[in-house]
Amino acid sequence: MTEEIIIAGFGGQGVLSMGKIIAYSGLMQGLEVSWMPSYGPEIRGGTANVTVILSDSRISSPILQKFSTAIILNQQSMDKFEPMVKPGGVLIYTPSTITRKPTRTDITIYPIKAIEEAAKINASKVANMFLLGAFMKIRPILDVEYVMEGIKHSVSERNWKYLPLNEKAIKAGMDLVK
Amino acid sequence: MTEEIIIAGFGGQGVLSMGKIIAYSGLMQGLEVSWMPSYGPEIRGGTANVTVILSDSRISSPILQKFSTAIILNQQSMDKFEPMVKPGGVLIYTPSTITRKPTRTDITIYPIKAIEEAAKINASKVANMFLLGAFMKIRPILDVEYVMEGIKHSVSERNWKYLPLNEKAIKAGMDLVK
Amino acid sequence: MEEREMRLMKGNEAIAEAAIRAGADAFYGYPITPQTEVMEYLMETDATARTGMAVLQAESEVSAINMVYGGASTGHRVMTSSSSPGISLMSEGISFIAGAELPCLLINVSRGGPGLGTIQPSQADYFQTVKGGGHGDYKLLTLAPSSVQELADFISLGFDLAFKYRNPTMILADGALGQMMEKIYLPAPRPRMTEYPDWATNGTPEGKERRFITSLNLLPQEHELVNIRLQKKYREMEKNEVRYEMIQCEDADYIIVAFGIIARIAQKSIELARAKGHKIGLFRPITLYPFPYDQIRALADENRVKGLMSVELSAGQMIEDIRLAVEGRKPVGFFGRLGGMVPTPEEIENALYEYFNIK
Amino acid sequence: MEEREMRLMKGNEAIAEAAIRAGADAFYGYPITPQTEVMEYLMETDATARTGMAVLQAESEVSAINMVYGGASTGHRVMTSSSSPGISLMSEGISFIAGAELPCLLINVSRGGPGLGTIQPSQADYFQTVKGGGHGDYKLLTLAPSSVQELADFISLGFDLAFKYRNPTMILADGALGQMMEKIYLPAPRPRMTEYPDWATNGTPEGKERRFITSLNLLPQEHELVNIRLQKKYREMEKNEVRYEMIQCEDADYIIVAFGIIARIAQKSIELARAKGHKIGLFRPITLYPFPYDQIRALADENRVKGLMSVELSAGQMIEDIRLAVEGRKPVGFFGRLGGMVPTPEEIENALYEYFNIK
Amino acid sequence: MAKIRGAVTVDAERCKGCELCVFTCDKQVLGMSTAVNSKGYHYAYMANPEACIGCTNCGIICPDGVISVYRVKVEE
Amino acid sequence: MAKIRGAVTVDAERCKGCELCVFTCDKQVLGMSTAVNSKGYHYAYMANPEACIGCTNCGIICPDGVISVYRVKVEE
Amino acid sequence: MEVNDIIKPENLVYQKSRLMAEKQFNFCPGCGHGVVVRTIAEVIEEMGIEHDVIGISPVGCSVFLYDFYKFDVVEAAHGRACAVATGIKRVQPDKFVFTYQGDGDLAAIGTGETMHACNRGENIVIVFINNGIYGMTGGQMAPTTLEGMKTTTCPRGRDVKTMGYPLNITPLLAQLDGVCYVTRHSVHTPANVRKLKKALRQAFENQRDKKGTSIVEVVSNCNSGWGLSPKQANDWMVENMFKKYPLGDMKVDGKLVMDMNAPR
Amino acid sequence: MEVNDIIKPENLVYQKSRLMAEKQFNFCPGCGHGVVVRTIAEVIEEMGIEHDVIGISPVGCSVFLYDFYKFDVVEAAHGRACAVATGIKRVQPDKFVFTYQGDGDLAAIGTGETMHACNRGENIVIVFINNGIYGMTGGQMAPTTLEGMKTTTCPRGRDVKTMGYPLNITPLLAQLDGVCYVTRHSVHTPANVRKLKKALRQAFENQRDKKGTSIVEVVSNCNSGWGLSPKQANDWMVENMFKKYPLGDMKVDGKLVMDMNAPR
Ligand SMILES: Cc1ncc(C[n+]2csc(CCOP(=O)(O)OP(=O)(O)O)c2C)c(N)n1
Ligand SMILES: Cc1ncc(C[n+]2csc(CCOP(=O)(O)OP(=O)(O)O)c2C)c(N)n1
Ligand code: SF4
Ligand code: SF4
Ligand code: SF4
Ligand code: SF4
Repeated sequence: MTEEIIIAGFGGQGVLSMGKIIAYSGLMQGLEVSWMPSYGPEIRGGTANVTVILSDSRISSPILQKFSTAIILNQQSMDKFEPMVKPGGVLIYTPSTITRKPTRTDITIYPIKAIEEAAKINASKVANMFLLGAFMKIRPILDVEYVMEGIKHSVSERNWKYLPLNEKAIKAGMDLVK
Repeated sequence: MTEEIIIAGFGGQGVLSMGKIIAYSGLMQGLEVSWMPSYGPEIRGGTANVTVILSDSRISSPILQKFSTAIILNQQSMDKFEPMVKPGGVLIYTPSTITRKPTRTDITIYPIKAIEEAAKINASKVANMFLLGAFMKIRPILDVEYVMEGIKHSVSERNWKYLPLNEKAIKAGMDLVK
Repeated sequence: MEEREMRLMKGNEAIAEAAIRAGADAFYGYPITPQTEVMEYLMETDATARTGMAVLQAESEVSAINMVYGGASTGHRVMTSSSSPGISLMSEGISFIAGAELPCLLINVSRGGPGLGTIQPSQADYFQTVKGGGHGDYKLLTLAPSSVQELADFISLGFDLAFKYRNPTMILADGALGQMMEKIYLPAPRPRMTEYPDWATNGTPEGKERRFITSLNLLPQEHELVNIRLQKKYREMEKNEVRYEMIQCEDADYIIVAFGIIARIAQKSIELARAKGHKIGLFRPITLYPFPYDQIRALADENRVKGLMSVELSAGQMIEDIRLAVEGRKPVGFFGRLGGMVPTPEEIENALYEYFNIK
Repeated sequence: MEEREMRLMKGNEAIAEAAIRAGADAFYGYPITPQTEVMEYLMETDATARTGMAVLQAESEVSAINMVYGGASTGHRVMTSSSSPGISLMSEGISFIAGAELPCLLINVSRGGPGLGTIQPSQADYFQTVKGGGHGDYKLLTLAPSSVQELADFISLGFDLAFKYRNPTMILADGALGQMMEKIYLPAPRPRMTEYPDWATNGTPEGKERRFITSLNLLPQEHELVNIRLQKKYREMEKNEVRYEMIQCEDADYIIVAFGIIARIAQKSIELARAKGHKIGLFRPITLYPFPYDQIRALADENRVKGLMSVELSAGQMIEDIRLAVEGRKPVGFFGRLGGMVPTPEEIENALYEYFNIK
Repeated sequence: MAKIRGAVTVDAERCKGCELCVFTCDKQVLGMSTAVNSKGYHYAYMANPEACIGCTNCGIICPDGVISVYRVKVEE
Repeated sequence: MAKIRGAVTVDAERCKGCELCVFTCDKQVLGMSTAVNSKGYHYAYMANPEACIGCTNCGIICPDGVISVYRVKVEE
Repeated sequence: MEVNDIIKPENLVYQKSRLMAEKQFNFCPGCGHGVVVRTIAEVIEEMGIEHDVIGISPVGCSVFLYDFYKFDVVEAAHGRACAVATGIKRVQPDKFVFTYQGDGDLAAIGTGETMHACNRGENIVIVFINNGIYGMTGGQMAPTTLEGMKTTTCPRGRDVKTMGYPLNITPLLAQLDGVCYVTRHSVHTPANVRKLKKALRQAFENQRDKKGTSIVEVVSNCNSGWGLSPKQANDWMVENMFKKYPLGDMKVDGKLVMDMNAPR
Repeated sequence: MEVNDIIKPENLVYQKSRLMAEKQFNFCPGCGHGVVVRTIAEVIEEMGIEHDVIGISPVGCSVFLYDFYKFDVVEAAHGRACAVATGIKRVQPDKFVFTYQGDGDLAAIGTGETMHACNRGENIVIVFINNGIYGMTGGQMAPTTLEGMKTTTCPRGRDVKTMGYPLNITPLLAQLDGVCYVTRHSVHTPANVRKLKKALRQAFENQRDKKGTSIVEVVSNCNSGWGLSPKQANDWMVENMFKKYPLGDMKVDGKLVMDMNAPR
């Protein structure tokens, strides 16, 4: 099993940290993982993306041009990464921040209203956790218990008080997948 | 004809400038010349030496280990350069600054009392010109007229007033060679 | 019980954590992308409180390398890290450190040049690291990690080699290695030194002869002796310290030679090619100096091997060392991406097919 | 009538006088032995009064090279000179100049390294000049004079090549060339420029598009294009600018390869050897980059030639380029003196006999 | 009596939503949109256009230079 | 009455003949030799030894540290 | 009267300088850099010297200065803007040359270049953005970081005993003979921006009149690096930065006008 | 009483410090460097700290410092002595570390290193030899070269308009918070040497007491570079150098004691 994920959006949308949680969760679950960001633009306001690989064998290249799953949070990233999803792969996106819908027919596409749903429960900050939940449902690789461990490891201790909220968001995100 | 000269002594004894005059004189006379100092010790009080080559054909190496003529002004230089004179070559030295006389028998050795003679006529500063004169007598390559031209080129104009003194010293130096 | 602790870590963080655990005495550095997290991690985790290690942000790379020179002259384990332009600024200091035979650890998390260039990964500092850089005849023991784990492991190895030979060790990494996170097992911590080498200028104890550190020798005959001693040392390193990895070379018709992050990508290319029935192998130099000339020459001498290809994040630098090893025995191809671009496994695969006309 | 004036001049003075006559617009430098006389001569003879050329003593080599960067960005003929440690300090700036494609003239009157080393002549900065030095994939057009005359002649040539390719030219000399006096014919003076290239940031005239100079490209795909353009330019230089001299190679059984001052000494060795009936020739690379690979390979391909020997004032640097040219066709020997020592013609002669077992 | 009326335009696409113009306007003319531009920023707009006196303060303080200010004298 | 007498030694081989000690000595004790040492320098010596009071000034001012100073109290 | 009746070309009273290029700033929202960059353009436009200006961008958040202006700009290596300016000015003494530098650039890695260009009295304008932090690289300690202030390389606050003191460099530069004009400003209110503009004008006029080096310091925010909103950052700046770096003139027309005995 | 009766070990009242090595100085005859080098040794000997001292020689005429002392010495690259000292002191805070630097080394190429070591208050002693020239390389202009003074790179005298002004750096360094002690001396008379010795002692005691950076400047001669005899050089120095670089304390125990409004 090798899952090759790209997560892409604006800086500030929680793209890198979602990737980090997925990677940590994989680690907890005994998988090999790599997390490779589009790093330090030394400029502001650009897009951010991260490649996360989960595998049960040694990972060779951490840098990829084809992905099994894409999680897309803005239009620029949609334009760039839609073509890079492998045939048969998965594309998850937030429809409210996308103006041009994806058109590929050889992949499975999931619009997930993470942003709206998060806003509804007054938890816009964890919109990315809704997406994470959706991803977990669609690609059932990671167990919730390991993911909660993963979050614990990837946020500082003083933010552990938000763990229940995160869990709630993840579960809600799972429910968004029909 | 190729004349390979080493001139060596303390800094301040006029070693480099004597070399420069010889080189300039050669130039005036239409010869190929090179002048290669033991340069810029970035430390003080060491010895100074210069290799001057005069030739009627293109000069290959400006750096030599064997010389046809050595002009030696102190003991350290005597120790170093006496063995480097080619068999049949010439060694000129100032006896008053030498404690151990040269011993080679396969070369011609000329002790020249340039320092004392210069002091006598109150011209210690041009003791090196006495040596130059002696050299010109011993190795008749350079004509006095070209040498005077050479001096003119190698000192700044405001020192031209000393030209007659230099000429006198050179002639006196020639006379020191018996 | 911190031994062999498992972590998910950025390469830059792994450098810092491994340095603390390697018993480093000091880190002197200046911020530059993509390696700034090294110092940030040392500060954030309060390395000084943990081990007493000194961590100081210098006013420039020129200053940082000369602080390293100072710290190293006292026989302590000192280090710096920077990225390409910063390393260039250190050239004079590095030459001084090598000339004075001081052990220290230098890290270049390199980026695309020349000039300000990009902050993306590059291997175009290969020449600078193993040939030129500063002035004069000197060599840096150069380790090229290809994973975060190796990056961490090479810290104490780097220090140990440096002290073994009284020579600076350089770890040549790149922006991707510095920025990516991977699972690593952290090395067990070891204490800082309490005894310092005999040559160290750390104050002369009563009854001992005082020491001095210099790279100056105005008399060329003396300075030649120093250089001859250096060259002898380099021959020793060349004899003892060559490190490399061979992956599926035993039956390979073609060999890709690649180091660092790009070796990882090339490994994927090999998987792809082998899946198509092409027998490709990977030779990964781990030490760039000393370079595994003999091992590559031996491969080139095998009848089976039809050719080699250097794959680099540069316009072709390591290929010169490969060609010096191969000396015309077999064709040596090249594929490289420039200025911060990183090729995909497929690109490498195709370049290989094309160069050797494989169908 | 200053044309083709004959003079007895030190190499350093010849650099300065030739620079004035080449219409240089500025010299920015910092004192260092053995090249300090360059600036001293410019000041003493009042270059500024003669041609309006700016001469400025900078506070350091780092500053000097960045002044050169500034001056060069305006399309003027600017230059600096230094010696080994000073050149190391300039590495970052040189990489920036190459990356921004600015023409300028750099001179290294090199001395023995590494570190503070000695002030005596050395060629151990060969690698630094033609391979490494600063970070990133760049090349310096490198001229290696072997006489004071060439030193002088290469000044205007160096400027012209720099402007032709928008690339820095380096003259790699050494302490001996800088310090020795020889007869030279001074080049005829030419005026300073009055028109500047189109790309120059010297103020945008009305109606023209403004210009900018940078070596930065945060997007690696853009920076790769810049690098590809640079590489194309380097291929052009390699095609057009190779310069070398062959002395008595036509009938030679063995070829000495040597550049700079040491080629002069080797020439004497050849005279000595030929006097004994040994047919030795001398191949002298004049451009070190681009290196005369093809010409050396062609020599190695001749049946008559039994071997080559690199003679250098280093532990063996140019020999790698010779070996890259020869690629195992013929044995390539080496003889070098280190750390400021200069061999005699006899030493070279004997080294050759020994290596090739000539009796 | 002459009265000064002002108005501003905000280049919404280039506005970064820093709100400095909002805080700077003494007349409380400006507000932030609920919508976002294509960069994801809420942008400034004239929430209370009547109040604007065209003093240019918002234009001067806008780091990104996206505000232009217009002013007329109106006879009442 | 007690009188102070001094004397100095000059390491002639290491003296560089700068003459600073000569100018510094208020008692005009020191002079420069006509002979030179092996480096070619005229060296300082006690030209007027009676006058020395062992004040150490010459030793302190000598850049090369070649002067040692001795002092005794002599009862007259 | 409708808004649309007001928004007409003839009523335009303020817009960004026509010397600003189309490219959008890469600065964070609310960053003072933008205001300064624009204000410089206004001064150059008003003086009508855009055909004779060469700007020098540093390495720092303003590294892309060359993308923002419609006049010639040269990008310098980190810290070397003053050397680059010198190199340019010496061969083009009649052009207007200015550098634009952050505190890391001017007062850390570039200390030597800055001091000596000023000491030589290079006839240039130095615009110095003091935001107490390294912005571009993500918020490390700068020479000007205040005591106790937190950055990524002093996460528990600057400890002056081990990390050095906040370096108040302009009063030192003001004491160099080559320096003609030193003044300190800010851009957190329109009034301050107007003052800055006057100062910049003065600086460029000094250059025109060949009076030596003019230094215009701007105490600015780095809301990203400080971890504050733009408004909060400005407030924090007023409260904290201005104490250590008080606004005002330090040297005018070659004469020191600051209190030499004031604590710095 | 004969001279030989006086010259007895028991009557010895002055000789060079036993911490001086056998090697002879490479300084020119009459150069002030020698006096300063010897005086430092005396202070270290008297304080009994020679087992805990690490000296740093610069690149300049005093480059061979390591040959002259019988305690540990590290040779730094040109201008980097303060960085080297920092690197040493930070791993060996209980040792005594001092640099010895010329004006080119400290105030030209090393400006950044000097300023920032002082600003960090590195607990070291800086001995600064100001002879207004580059001695080692044969007499080029230094930052401290006086207006109109001739050197090989300003053969018609320093023209301050194009070459910069004489840089009086210690008063600037004195204003940095990390600096504890700044004082200026000379070695042209025994009385001045004695004062210098006291100052050096104070500086090393400051280091012992962890008070921060102490700077001891010595205005000295370079008779070779100035083209004068040693005696003439000292006279010229008194007449000319002391005007620009007056002797005395500038900062004592962290407090400025100089006239801040004096022209420099
Ligand atoms: C030689 C070198 N060292 C370090 C860097 C990395 N770097 C880029 S910008 C910068 C500092 C920026 O801070 P500042 O000058 O204060 O400007 P700001 O970004 O705050 O405007 C640094 C250290 C570099 N590019 N080059
Ligand atoms: C990087 C570098 N640049 C230049 C030099 C050449 N250099 C040696 S000493 C020196 C200046 C010496 O002057 P100063 O520091 O005033 O000391 P002094 O010799 O007068 O005592 C210079 C420029 C060098 N060795 N290294
Ligand atoms: S012009 Fe003045 S009143 Fe109108 S919106 Fe702007 S700041 Fe407010
Ligand atoms: S100041 Fe400018 S960028 Fe900021 S909110 Fe207002 S219009 Fe937008
Ligand atoms: S000790 Fe005093 S009196 Fe005696 S020679 Fe020296 S300076 Fe003169
Ligand atoms: S990082 Fe700071 S200085 Fe840089 S643009 Fe953002 S707010 Fe401005």
